[in-house]
Amino acid sequence: MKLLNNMDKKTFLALGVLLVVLSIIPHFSKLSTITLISRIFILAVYGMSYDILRGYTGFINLGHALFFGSGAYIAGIFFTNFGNNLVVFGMAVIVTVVFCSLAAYIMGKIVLRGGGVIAAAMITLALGEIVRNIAERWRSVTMGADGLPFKIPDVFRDRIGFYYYALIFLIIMTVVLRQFILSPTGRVLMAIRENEQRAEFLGYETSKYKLIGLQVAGIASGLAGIMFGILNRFANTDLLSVQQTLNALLITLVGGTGTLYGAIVGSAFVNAVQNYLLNLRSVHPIFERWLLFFGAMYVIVVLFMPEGFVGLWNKYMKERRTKKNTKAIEKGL
Amino acid sequence: MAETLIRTENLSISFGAHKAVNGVSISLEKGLFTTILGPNGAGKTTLFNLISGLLKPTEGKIFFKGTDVTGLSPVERVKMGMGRSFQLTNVFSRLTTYENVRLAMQAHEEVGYKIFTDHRRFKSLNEKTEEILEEVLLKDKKDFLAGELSHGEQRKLELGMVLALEPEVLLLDEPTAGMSIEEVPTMIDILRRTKKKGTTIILIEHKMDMVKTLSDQLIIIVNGAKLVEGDPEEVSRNPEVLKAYLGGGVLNEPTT
Amino acid sequence: GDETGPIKIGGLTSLSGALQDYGDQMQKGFMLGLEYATDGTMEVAGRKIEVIWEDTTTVPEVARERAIKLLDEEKVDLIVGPASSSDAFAILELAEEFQKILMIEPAAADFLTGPSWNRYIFRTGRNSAQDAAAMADVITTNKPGAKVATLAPDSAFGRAMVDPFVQALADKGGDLIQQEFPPAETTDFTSYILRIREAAPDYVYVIWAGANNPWSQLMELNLEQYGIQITTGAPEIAALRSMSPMVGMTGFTVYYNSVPENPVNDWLVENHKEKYNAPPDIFTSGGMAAAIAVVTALEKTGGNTDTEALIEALRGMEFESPTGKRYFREDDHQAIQPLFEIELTEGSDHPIPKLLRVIPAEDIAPPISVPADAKR
Amino acid sequence: MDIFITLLINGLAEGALIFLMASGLSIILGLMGVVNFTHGTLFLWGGYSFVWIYTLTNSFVLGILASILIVFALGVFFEKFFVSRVYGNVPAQILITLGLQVIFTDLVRLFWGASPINVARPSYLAGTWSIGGVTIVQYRVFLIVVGALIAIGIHILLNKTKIGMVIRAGVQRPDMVQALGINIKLYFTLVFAAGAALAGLGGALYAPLVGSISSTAGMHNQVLAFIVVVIGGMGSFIGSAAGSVFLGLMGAAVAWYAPSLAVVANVTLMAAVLAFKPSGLFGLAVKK
Amino acid sequence: MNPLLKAEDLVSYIGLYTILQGVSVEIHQGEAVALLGRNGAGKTTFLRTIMGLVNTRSGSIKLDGESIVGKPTYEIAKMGIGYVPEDYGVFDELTIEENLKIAMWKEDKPTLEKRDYVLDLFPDLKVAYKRLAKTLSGGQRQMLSISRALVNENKIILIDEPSKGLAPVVIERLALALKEISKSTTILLVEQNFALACAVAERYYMIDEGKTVDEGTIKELIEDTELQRKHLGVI
Ligand SMILES: Nc1ncnc2c1ncn2[C@@H]1O[C@H](COP(=O)(O)OP(=O)(O)OP(=O)(O)O)[C@@H](O)[C@H]1O
Ligand SMILES: Nc1ncnc2c1ncn2[C@@H]1O[C@H](COP(=O)(O)OP(=O)(O)OP(=O)(O)O)[C@@H](O)[C@H]1O
Ligand SMILES: [Mg+2]
Ligand SMILES: [Mg+2]
Repeated sequence: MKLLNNMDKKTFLALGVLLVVLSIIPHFSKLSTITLISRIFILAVYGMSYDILRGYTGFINLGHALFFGSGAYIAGIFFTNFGNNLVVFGMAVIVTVVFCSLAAYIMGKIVLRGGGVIAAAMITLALGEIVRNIAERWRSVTMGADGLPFKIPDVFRDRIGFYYYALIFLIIMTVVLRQFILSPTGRVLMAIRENEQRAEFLGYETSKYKLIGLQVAGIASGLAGIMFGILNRFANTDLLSVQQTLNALLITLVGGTGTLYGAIVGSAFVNAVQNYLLNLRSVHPIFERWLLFFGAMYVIVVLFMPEGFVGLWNKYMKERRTKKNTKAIEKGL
Repeated sequence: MAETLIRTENLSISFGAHKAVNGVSISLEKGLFTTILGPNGAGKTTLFNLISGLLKPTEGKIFFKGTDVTGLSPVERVKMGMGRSFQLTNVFSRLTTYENVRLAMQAHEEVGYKIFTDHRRFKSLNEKTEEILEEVLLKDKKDFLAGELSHGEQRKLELGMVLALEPEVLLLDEPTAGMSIEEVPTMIDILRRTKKKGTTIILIEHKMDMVKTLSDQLIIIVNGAKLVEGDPEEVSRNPEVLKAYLGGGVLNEPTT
Repeated sequence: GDETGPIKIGGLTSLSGALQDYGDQMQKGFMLGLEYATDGTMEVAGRKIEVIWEDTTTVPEVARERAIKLLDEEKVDLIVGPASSSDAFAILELAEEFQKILMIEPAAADFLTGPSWNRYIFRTGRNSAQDAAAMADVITTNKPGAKVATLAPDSAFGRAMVDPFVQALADKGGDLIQQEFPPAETTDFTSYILRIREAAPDYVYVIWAGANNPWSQLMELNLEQYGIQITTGAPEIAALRSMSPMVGMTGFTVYYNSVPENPVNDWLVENHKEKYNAPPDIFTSGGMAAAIAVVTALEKTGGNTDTEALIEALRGMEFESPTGKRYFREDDHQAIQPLFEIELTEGSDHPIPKLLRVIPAEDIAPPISVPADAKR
Repeated sequence: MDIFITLLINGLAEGALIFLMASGLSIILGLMGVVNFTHGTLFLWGGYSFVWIYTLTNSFVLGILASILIVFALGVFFEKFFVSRVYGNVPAQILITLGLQVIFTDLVRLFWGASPINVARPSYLAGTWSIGGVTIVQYRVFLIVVGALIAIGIHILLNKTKIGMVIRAGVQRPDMVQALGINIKLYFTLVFAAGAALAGLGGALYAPLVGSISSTAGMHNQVLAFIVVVIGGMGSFIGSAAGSVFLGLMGAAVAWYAPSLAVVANVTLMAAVLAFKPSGLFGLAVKK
Repeated sequence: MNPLLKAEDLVSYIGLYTILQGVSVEIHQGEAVALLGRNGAGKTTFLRTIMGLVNTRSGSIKLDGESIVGKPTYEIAKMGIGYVPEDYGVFDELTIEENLKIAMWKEDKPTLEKRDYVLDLFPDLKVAYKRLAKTLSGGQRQMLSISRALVNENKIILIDEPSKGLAPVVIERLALALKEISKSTTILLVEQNFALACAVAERYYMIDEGKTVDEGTIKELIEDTELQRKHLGVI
């Protein structure tokens, strides 16, 4: 396979080991750990979808959660109204894909008229809020801010089984999104991030490309939303909120923007830290103020790892390479 | 008579009260090398902006290959075969030098909106990119981020990118400003070869010796309007041009 | 589970975030309640009671995750909490899945013991339908056939409080003539209040929680001069503080430390003051009630924590609480309880609710809204 | 007619309040280009500091001064140690300020509790005037006056002194401003802190209006402030002022004529304005 | 006599890259010195290192005998260094007037004399005086950038390729002006326009791959075509 050719043996081996470890973990873990890791997988996809936007097109979407939340709601509404079986699940997936690409299209048409990063951030913030408000008021269907619990197809009910589904979902989405950013279109998106005007003068219709990027991100996010809905068997308007979008931003920044895989690391780190902090409350009363520590994590990440974990790693590798090179030169002299 | 490639008709644009370009009508034949000269602020760059579609004229029309392109977007004009470089360096600063040129190449080759094919699969594209980098003397800098290049190197990159577009008409806005003396001849060489391939070139430049060796015709623009047009030698002896533009020759340019 | 080890109770509530004060009160109340109900031994039928507290952070996903941890890892015998209805909603299903009892306190949304109910759900706290019934009762007792307007935030909370009131008022022969729903964060209530003033009801029922309250604007626009009485459910002490313009108002309350007159409350007030140097509040009383309910049931089963045995014991069970006797209705496991008609009187720190009348539990029992086909 | 006048005055007062809440952000976001999610927290700290000192000393004026000072100090702290590292990097700004927001909001809960704290208006601003059928609340008139004074004062400060100019230049080319001999870091710190202090003042004046302050008040007001700055046009202080008044009046009108839309009116307006005029209603072009 | 500006074995870096690897330059009061070298040689980086905009790893820079390594940029500027950056560095959102004003604040009591002088030197700026700098043409930006360094009393001005983008007449005028200015102010000039460099400077330093590789008088360079070929590739 082409994909494998591009990786060196070491990476391949490491990935293999990781996969094996991940496959056997559920058989040695408690349910809450399994749930936590499943959640990490799903939010990693959500984070990657955000990275496509933020890292590869430079577009800060503060309404990104609307795709994610919609995915969860669509799944919930479908399961509640049409039965909780796999056919309905398939329907929910299709409807989510259509809905997200449509929503992304509309969002793109409104946002991509020019006006800069901050204006785009604010418009998307507003759009996200509008959708959240609609969900909140459409109580007959969404049950408003109380949230919507729902039953899920039996195949997903087993938590260990679902862990594997989530893992497979993550792997598939990683491969697909990686292909996307390595595609010619993905490259153009990077160009647009750097300098939109210049890309136009190379003959790229930047608004079309950005629309494609937004749609891919939206669909990926929506699919992650479905999975998240199934994991929790619950959807509520928080999933559509700015806070939920900011979670994605946090995940990508912790992992490293524009690195794609960063989101996986970021998701693992952020969720693990939060979980750990919540567990610590029985250790010492200071951890009842876990929010203080959680907030401090944001600050520390930005201050000391502005490039995130993956960025830090890349930098370390680069440094090692340059050092090697200089040594080689010195020896040569 | 050769085919007219670019024609402007009474082209004008005003910024408030200031007419930056004022009723310019020019007509450029295919394959010709034209240089536009004029004092600072004469409106040369603005004229380029109008032709390439960055600005919309307040008056007048632009024809490219016989069609009226006045209402078309820059992208559409590029697709018709127009390529331009910028006076203030304008590259993708956080992408590598190689990627900068490759992207230009990809645009030219019209790869299309492929979203799941690896970009590295397009072999011929990669080879051609290497060639261009070689040509503009940036081969050893190909893995540097464009933003890490020195000013002169960025100018070369800028030139490389438009060359990769292989346009029918090439609009170059002071491509050699800030380029070191020893590299200017190489650039002149590149331009010569490009012209030989049949590309129509319009150049804005202040280096007189370079202009004279390259151009088939000169157009002098002063205060937004065309002053004279014609053979390089003749025009550069025109007293008005001497006064408005060239000055008294206090500095002796070293001859090339 | 284990019949000899300690009895494990999971306490799951908001201990951080916006609802942290509710969670905090409930936690204190619950622990005091255990102490009261076990006479300080913290033992039932020879088994120690152990409470493991978890923070939902008022985020439903987190509530779920923490609930799973309690049920799966800590193997608790039952869960009490949470404060947010949304948190509660997200974990209803887990109670069914793990077949453990969820004793809801103080989340108040109707549907928890209504359409979304399952047989593992009990609620010691009152629900919003009981509030609505109490309010309707107070209004129509004072003025039969009264015309009423409501003013509530345009949010799930506001709607959830007003919806049952519509029915409750109609049942008692009142006439709801106007509903106003300002945005929850509004700082300018003028338009809404003016519209109510023009509709000229006898009463305006105000439902508000949050810092940006309408009290002073209600007074500024002189509703009383137009013959409109303002009424509401007196809230917790912190919120009472903002109600000083409302002294003299008649309304109802769920609990205020000096309102109920019974030995349980006397014990609570005394011990709470001793321990925390402050009087207990609404959710403290709720927490205590939940603890008494749990201990009473365990005593009935003789320390048996088997869920079926507990359900058996709890159904229809009567138990003490700081607001008097309550019992779990068989059909929906909702605790039926008395509320209080009060008048706000001058106080040094905040207006003090003064008891006018105990509203009997049966008078304000909410309609049963559990689906007929639900498994009991 | 009475209703019209009542709504007009209330709308104006709301506008003034919104402006007081947003003016700080207008400087920090509009002028300096920092997407500042600590705004709501600074607002809270202003409100709580005010209530704290006001109840302690019984002096309204001292309370206001204290809130300005405390939040100014917080602003200096935030800028010097955190925000100064992330100029020009919007996502990093969002995260670092978000982190500070989480921490400092929780600290508010730690120090003052999560429940609302009550506060009364000072006796000399507590009354109402009745003219015909119109009730005019003195405190609202006070807000209108303070809002106008601040708008004018800061407008003059930004335009007649070098501050505005240096910041505008520094946002674009901090290195060159330095190379021209100006300590741009100091300017940034002080201007950020001044913006913070304005947010604090907003919080301090908000509390007596609604009668209490609570730890959740920050977030909502922050969103409102963002809306105002964006609608008014980034970088235009007067635009923010105009935007605030516009929002205030619109709020009153919507509440009267279409109350069911009140919840979404503000964000919808913002989306609409930006979709058709990305530079905002009154602003210059949005940069970057 | 002490040199006005003295850099010794200067090594500086950006991120992971060490760019200057040993630059030594000595400039005396009242001199005009040209800095020559190929694209990417490190000329700009040298000027930026002096200004404190690039980090120094080792070596020293002394102005009037006082070390300026590690000082904040604004203090270095205030010590009497004027700087014309390569990319103009004009403030787009400010008018020409404001751009000049900002530059003038460096002094406690700025005089308008110098401002009028530059406006006479570059009449284009006078015409556009109240306009935002982003509307200027390429050449006009260069003029503004140069002017900002000339409106003050400076001990030394660092100028990075001033002729770039300027029309021949303007270059001529600039040459004369710099010649005039260099009588009172020391000038360090980076320039690719050999004619301009010759007209202004008396001495030169040659930089290659981040090191000073040669120095001498301009006169020698003009006369020695061999040297020109070696360093500049001309002829
Ligand atoms: N928005 C504007 N308002 C007013 N005048 C403007 C505006 N934009 C550009 N100009 C003026 O229009 C003129 C034309 O500028 P242009 O950039 O075309 O000059 P140019 O011939 O390319 O000069 P150079 O050789 O210096 O690059 C300049 O004098 C410039 O100041
Ligand atoms: N930000 C940066 N990161 C990494 N390398 C850089 C950076 N800036 C410059 N360089 C490298 O430093 C070297 C010197 O650059 P510099 O700009 O000083 O050259 P220069 O002599 O001024 O060239 P020019 O004549 O083209 O302006 C170049 O090789 C360039 O690639
Ligand atoms: Mg130009
Ligand atoms: Mg340079």
